[in-house]
Amino acid sequence: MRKLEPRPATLKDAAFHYCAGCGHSIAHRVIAEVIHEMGIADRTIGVPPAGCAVLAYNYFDVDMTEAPHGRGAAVATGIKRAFPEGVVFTYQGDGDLAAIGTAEIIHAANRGERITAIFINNAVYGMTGGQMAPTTLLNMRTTTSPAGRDARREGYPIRVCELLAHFDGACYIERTAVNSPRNIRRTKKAVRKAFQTQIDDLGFSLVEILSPCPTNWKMKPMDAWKWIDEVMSVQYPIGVIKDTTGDTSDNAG
Amino acid sequence: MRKLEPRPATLKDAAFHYCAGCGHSIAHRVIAEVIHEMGIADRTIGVPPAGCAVLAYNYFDVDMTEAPHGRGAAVATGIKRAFPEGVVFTYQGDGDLAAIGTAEIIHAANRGERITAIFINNAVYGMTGGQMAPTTLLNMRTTTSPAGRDARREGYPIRVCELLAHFDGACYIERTAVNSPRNIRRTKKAVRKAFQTQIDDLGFSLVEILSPCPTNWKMKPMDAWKWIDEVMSVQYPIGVIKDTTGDTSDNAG
Amino acid sequence: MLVKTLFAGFGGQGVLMMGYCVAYTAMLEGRHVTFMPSYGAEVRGGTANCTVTISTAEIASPVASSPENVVVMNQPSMERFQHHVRTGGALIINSTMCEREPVRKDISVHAVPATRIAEELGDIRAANMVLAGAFTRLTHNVSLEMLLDAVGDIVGRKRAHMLELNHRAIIAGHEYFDLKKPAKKRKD
Amino acid sequence: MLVKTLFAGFGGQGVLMMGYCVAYTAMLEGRHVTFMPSYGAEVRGGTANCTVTISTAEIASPVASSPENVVVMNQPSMERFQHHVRTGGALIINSTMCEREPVRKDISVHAVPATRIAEELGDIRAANMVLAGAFTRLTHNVSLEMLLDAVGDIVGRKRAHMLELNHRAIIAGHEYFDLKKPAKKRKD
Amino acid sequence: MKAKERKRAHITINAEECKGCCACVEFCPEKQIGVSKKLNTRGYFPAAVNGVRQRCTGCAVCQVVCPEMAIVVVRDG
Amino acid sequence: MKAKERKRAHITINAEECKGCCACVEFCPEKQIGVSKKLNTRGYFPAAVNGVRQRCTGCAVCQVVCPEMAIVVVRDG
Amino acid sequence: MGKKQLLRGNEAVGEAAVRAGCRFYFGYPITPQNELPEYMARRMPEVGGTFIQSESELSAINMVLGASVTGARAMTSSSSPGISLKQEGISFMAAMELPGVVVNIIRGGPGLGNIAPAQSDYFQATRGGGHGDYRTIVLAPASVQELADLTHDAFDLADRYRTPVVILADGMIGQMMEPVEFRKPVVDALPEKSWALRGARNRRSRFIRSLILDVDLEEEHNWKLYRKYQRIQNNEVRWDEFMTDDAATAVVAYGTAARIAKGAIIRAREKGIPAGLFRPVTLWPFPMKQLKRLAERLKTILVFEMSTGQMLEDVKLAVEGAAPVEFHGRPGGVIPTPAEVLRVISRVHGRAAKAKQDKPG
Amino acid sequence: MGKKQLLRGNEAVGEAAVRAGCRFYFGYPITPQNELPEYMARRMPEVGGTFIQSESELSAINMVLGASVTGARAMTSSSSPGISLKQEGISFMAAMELPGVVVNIIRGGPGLGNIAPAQSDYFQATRGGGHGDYRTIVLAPASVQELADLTHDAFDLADRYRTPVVILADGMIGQMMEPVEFRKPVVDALPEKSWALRGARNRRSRFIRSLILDVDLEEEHNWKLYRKYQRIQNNEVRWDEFMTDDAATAVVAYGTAARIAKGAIIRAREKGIPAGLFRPVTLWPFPMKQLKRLAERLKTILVFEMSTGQMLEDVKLAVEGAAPVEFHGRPGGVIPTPAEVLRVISRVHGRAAKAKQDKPG
Ligand SMILES: Cc1ncc(C[n+]2csc(CCOP(=O)(O)OP(=O)(O)O)c2C)c(N)n1
Ligand SMILES: Cc1ncc(C[n+]2csc(CCOP(=O)(O)OP(=O)(O)O)c2C)c(N)n1
Ligand code: SF4
Ligand code: SF4
Ligand code: SF4
Ligand code: SF4
Ligand code: SF4
Ligand code: SF4
Ligand SMILES: [Mg+2]
Ligand SMILES: [Mg+2]
Repeated sequence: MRKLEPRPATLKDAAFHYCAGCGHSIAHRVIAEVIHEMGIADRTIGVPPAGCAVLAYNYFDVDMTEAPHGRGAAVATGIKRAFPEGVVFTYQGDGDLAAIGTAEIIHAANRGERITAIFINNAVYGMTGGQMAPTTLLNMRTTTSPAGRDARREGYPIRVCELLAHFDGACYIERTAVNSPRNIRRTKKAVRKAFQTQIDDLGFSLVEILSPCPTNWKMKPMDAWKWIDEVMSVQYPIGVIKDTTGDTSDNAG
Repeated sequence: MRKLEPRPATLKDAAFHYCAGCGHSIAHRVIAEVIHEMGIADRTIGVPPAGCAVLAYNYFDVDMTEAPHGRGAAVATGIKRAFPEGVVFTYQGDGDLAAIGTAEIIHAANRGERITAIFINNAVYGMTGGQMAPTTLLNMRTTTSPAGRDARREGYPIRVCELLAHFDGACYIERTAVNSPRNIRRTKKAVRKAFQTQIDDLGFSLVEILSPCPTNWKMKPMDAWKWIDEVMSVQYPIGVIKDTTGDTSDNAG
Repeated sequence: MLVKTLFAGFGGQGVLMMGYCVAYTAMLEGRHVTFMPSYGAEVRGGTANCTVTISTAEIASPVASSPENVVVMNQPSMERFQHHVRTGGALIINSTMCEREPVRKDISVHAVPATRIAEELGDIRAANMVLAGAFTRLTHNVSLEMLLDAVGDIVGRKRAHMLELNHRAIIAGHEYFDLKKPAKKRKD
Repeated sequence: MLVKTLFAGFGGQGVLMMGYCVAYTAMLEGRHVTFMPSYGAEVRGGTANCTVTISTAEIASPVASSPENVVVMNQPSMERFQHHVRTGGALIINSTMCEREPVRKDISVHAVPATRIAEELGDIRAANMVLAGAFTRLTHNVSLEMLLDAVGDIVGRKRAHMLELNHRAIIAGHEYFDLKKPAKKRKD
Repeated sequence: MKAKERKRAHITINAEECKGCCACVEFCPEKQIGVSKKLNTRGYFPAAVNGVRQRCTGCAVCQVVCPEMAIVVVRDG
Repeated sequence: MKAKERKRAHITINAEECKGCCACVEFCPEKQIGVSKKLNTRGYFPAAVNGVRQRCTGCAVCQVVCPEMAIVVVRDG
Repeated sequence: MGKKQLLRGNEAVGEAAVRAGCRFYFGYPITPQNELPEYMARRMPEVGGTFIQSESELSAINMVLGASVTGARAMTSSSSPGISLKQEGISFMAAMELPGVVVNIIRGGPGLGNIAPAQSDYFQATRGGGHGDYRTIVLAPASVQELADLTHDAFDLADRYRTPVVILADGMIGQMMEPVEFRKPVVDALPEKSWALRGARNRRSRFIRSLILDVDLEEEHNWKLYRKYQRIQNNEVRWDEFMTDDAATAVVAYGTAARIAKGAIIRAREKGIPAGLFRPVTLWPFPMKQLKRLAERLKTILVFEMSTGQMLEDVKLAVEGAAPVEFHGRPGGVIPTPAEVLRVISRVHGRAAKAKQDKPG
Repeated sequence: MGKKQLLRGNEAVGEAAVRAGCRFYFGYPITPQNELPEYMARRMPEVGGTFIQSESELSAINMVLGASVTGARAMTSSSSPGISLKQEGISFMAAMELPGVVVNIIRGGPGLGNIAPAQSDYFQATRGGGHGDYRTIVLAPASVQELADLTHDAFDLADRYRTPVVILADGMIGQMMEPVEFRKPVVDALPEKSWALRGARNRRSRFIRSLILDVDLEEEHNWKLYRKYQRIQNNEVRWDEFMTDDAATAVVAYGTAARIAKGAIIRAREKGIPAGLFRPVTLWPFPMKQLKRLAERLKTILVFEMSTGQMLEDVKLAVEGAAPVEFHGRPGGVIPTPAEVLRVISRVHGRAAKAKQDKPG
């Protein structure tokens, strides 16, 4: 008889405060598994965002520090430059990274900072109650786009991976999702590769994770998970967007 | 006998304070000529930057308002939304637009704000005395990259036009220069088309102008002008980068 | 006279709407009233609560550490908030969703099978209105008639079906205690 | 004793270096000294100036609205700054670059063809050092010997050629007034 | 492989940690999991193993998708 | 066209506004412009028309490139 | 006179702004003020106005600046950390003499803090958290009704004095619902703004700027602003007193703290303690003279804030030693109770009475 | 003891920081402090440190925050508008109890203002321009030598109290060159920081945060910070007095204004006016008791600032009416002259003397 322990050692023994079916929970576990399996828990520093994952330090059993909303990439830059042996990752929502933190993530990517950004794209501001995010799809209703996002008024959904791929300092960029066993496994591989990119001193890495927010999408969890396949990943195609690591063996996901 | 008046009516009768051979002077004149020729002086509002052109309101004979460093695109957004009949342009340096103002210009472009950004790329912070800009070329020495810009430490020169072309709200984007009669004429056409794009309510437009800064490049003016052809425009190729106006007749420059 | 009531339950049970209707009623009655929702990270947990304060004079604080009345729509809220009720105060319970009994003995406890009643009326989402009706009956804090009026304003008289359902739920809640013998330690 | 001197000229004429050398000399002499460059948007205009204050006591302010001495390297600076010289003060002029005469009559004016002398020494960029030499001779504000020492520190003794040029320029400036009859209203 | 997967296993679901998202229900290839009719104390209808006899292969898909780590797979073999 | 360009014109340079950048010198197709040996009051060596007799075509290139708008082209024809 | 509506504070701000002629709202989400941008997102399209959820608070304040330049009435809102990000923009607007309304629904700080009500941004609001010699008018409502009223006034004051106006409330007032009546008439036509930029049509072009390189002119501009601020201090001070006529002890408190204190004072009176309330409504200009005048009649002053003591300094500056000043503070998002404040009043009053006994005459 | 060097203020900061063990500088250009980042760009690579010209001031302060989290000594610098942009980050660092040094070389404001020296960011620095109940230590040098010394001390203070320290100077001190001697020993080993994050090796993981959702815990954190600030007020006040022993009139001034005032006071003494100088070196904690003590011996106090009057409030709070307080201000970048200040001293002193005459005994 062999129990498969679902909780990696790098996760504290605390129940997640996230909503039912929320992708943050799965993303947390996947990252924790990678940290555990890579044996880097004792040199990892995480930078959680302002966002639903603001309390991520209650879950990850590694050193963590807060950053002001959107400034994760700058904080991580400071950490990494002062502690180059460390493995430094930011964990950022779409509001955090693609709205208020636009300049920070772009310039960190352009400098090729040896950090890894885990970018949770749930197409809304989760924590503050479902406002429009830069990644909100066209016609999607949110509390601040009550008539549905209108390109003319509110602009277009931003493809962060493709945008950051533009920068020479960005080395490894992949988009995944956490809405199916296959995508979850793919996410894990991507996170591992992103960390490895950093450890190998190659440049900036980012994994965008399409992540369900059933609460603010006003869907049942499984409808939200399906919506990622059916709608969201059309705007945000899953796959490796950029890889200049030289190692492309894992890219099939 | 016919005098060709060099000073368009939309320029005040004041000598420029710019250094000898500086591109700002030419850019100013070209923009003023376009405003004059299009007959829009009475509904144009300009937003000069913090930068060498901070005093641009001393030259342009149209309504102008200051913006905090880097926030031109946000200020212009406020103006244009409140005064949609207006023709609103920002005039921004590379520090202003591509460093501190990164988020503002990106989101204005993404929203497709009906404004025109005139982006003066001189690869340095002119006003503050020649520090590195996001557009500084690799190996170029500046006061804050005294050993020459090193990609590992300071990141890569950012191609603003190509970056902004990524956004669906950006409608017309062209890169020109003001270092030769031909390029100056091309710049004029580009500025006119950018304004027209705005007037036709098509979306965001931007003209990047490669502009000599002999003082901080530590070159004689004509060497600086040549350097644009020989070095700078290799990194920043001149041409139409994006045009979804439907009107491509002028694109040859 | 100043009376505070805390309404609590899972998110989605219409707790805030219940409190809002009561507060709105008090406004129609010309009284001073405040409605204070709990807000914050708790929302993630799926519970919600709000405090309604009704008074004949200006209200100093819209929050309550020990309200006169507590209305709870489920077991976890009952467990937590029974301890907040002021001694001698009233605890109104949606008994369909509460298995255990409250432990407090120094307050009056009123159990209403609100969810079941609502189900019988055709929509379990009306359980909150059943409790609101019971609340008027038990506390006399606001009048039944005005509550019916208030809900008319709030739901909108055009949505006749919804309105009718809500009205019936309120009346059912109100009348529940007429059909039933008084609760232990019941007081008006 | 507190003496302020303003040095002015086009950017590129080495005005700031001239002031810096004088200030450095004063430091070596163990005096209180401040060196205040003009900074700001003016730089675009291509002119530069700085103020050196040398004193036996603490210096209250490093700026000067009416300095004792003004050293100007060109015509526009002369036009502008002659008016700043304190009555009875000294105006030292690079006469090669100044066509007109100053209008002030209540100050002593000393003309040195600094650019021409520097040219004769082989490098017009040494004009500033000629003036620095003249400055020591005319004001006795700092000593010639210490100035030579200071320039040694600043230019670096390894750059022998540069240093020698500068030394020769300083001495030429210093000696210029020995060869020449005293300026009108000259005072030590 | 197929044979191996078919070998006996079972799962336990922590009904108090479960939030009833139904991911396990949705993705279990053997349709082993359903939803309980009883609310848990946090107000969710938790997942529950279907019926009495399990045909669980121990594939752990349920565990992979469970956001709450509420499922433990026990491979009996 | 060529013939037309050849027609007589001349330019005037405002020596006080000129900053001596030499753009006109560089780009005048007829090499009509040189640099003065006399500093102007702002400290620049201004541009000056070469020699006595001008062979200016009035093409206005100098005017287009002059950052200071210090050149006025006068077409004599 | 409208009819009463039961409105959340944040929504009351929005509706009052619309009624005051505000047609441009730019903001970024942050708890506990989200209902305001959300209200504006629904409401602005109805009245032909513009709502933009900007990419950051920084952008928002600069969009306000831009809209204001054209003469429009514009506003932004946020809560503490987001307001810190607006300080540069506010300083620019003050310098450029641009009207505009900035709402701060304060939460617990410093840093991320929490989302509970607090009053710890008093210094930032009243001293100018931005750089340079400037002040902003700061209005501090104590109820949703007053929040609505002051929002309307904020636009008028901003236009009258060409200066940004800050509404300083807290999470409680923002989140709470109370009956509100919109008493002020709807503004149809905005005041004429001869300085606004809408294109140089039939007039010479002009510009608006804060850069004044000439130090003498910049000094002049600073003193010009200073004189304006003095005018505001002379004309726009607002405050409220409750039972101060015969009070021996006065609580000085604003906003939420003031309404809690009022509850405590009523109970204190019932217990025979002659307590009263002095409530500044404008935090800047602070009612200096008014408080001084009152202090001269008092035995003690109790400053009560939901912070570790910020308005305290203004009270001391006002009172100038005329009465002893005591302090009770509850920072961090705690909502104190009237009962607690009553205890403090009793203690402070008791001490003052005893002191008097000890030194008779 | 090093030998004297003729250094520009901005460069002296840089070298002093390096000697104090600072190996991380993050900043963004702005006049009049550009020579500091430029110095660091050259110097940091020489000592194995890091210089980053960040994309903005906001990023810079957050990079400092990040480096500080690891236990490193880090600094940033800017001038007025750029400092406004750092307020959110400073509030976070205060809340997270992270050391760090922020240099503000003030220029004329508000808004873009100009690049001339000013003292108009006093409020922002001493009251916390950011949100929440926090303070930063504020050091105000009056010479390049003192600027170097205080820079060194700033790092020690920041580490000792785990709090950001602000160096508040102005364009004159930043731009001016004076002889400097680096007197403090070079720091080779940084103080042990048991709280720093460098990976959970042989210990449990931990985190640093400012979010404290529980209001009671957040209140506790606020009072904890408050007690720390009181400790700083008790232990770290610095000030300087000149000729105050027998003074009837004291000028209270800091930084550049103080050195100008000193010149004026020397001349006043020559004219027989018994004037002295009280110069706060720490603006926060302000030398309250020390000034009060002095005030009790004085006829008048003249507050002299290169602003429209900000420290003035602290002086009034300190003096508590013990002596009349007069003010002379020169905002906007004007550098006043000793002669001008002398005139004001004479006038103020004359008035006080006359007042005494009028009311003899
Ligand atoms: C400066 C600042 N502005 C705003 C906020 C409020 N805020 C907290 S999280 C958040 C956005 C959350 O959205 P996202 O980043 O997409 O994360 P999610 O919750 O969706 O995972 C906002 C606006 C803040 N804390 N600080
Ligand atoms: C918030 C803020 N930070 C910094 C500055 C200082 N500053 C003024 S202009 C400028 C950059 C100038 O460079 P660029 O934008 O490239 O314009 P250029 O002068 O080269 O035309 C900077 C950093 C400022 N005014 N405000
Ligand atoms: S609000 Fe959305 S993102 Fe936040 S915890 Fe709930 S489901 Fe997840
Ligand atoms: S510094 Fe450069 S950009 Fe600025 S005016 Fe001079 S040449 Fe032009
Ligand atoms: S292990 Fe596989 S078969 Fe067994 S319950 Fe889980 S998903 Fe179903
Ligand atoms: S996946 Fe986990 S949380 Fe979701 S229903 Fe299954 S056991 Fe419950
Ligand atoms: S008009 Fe043409 S030919 Fe004549 S001077 Fe100018 S460039 Fe030369
Ligand atoms: S182009 Fe204009 S500024 Fe340049 S040298 Fe010729 S005339 Fe002078
Ligand atoms: Mg999100
Ligand atoms: Mg530039």
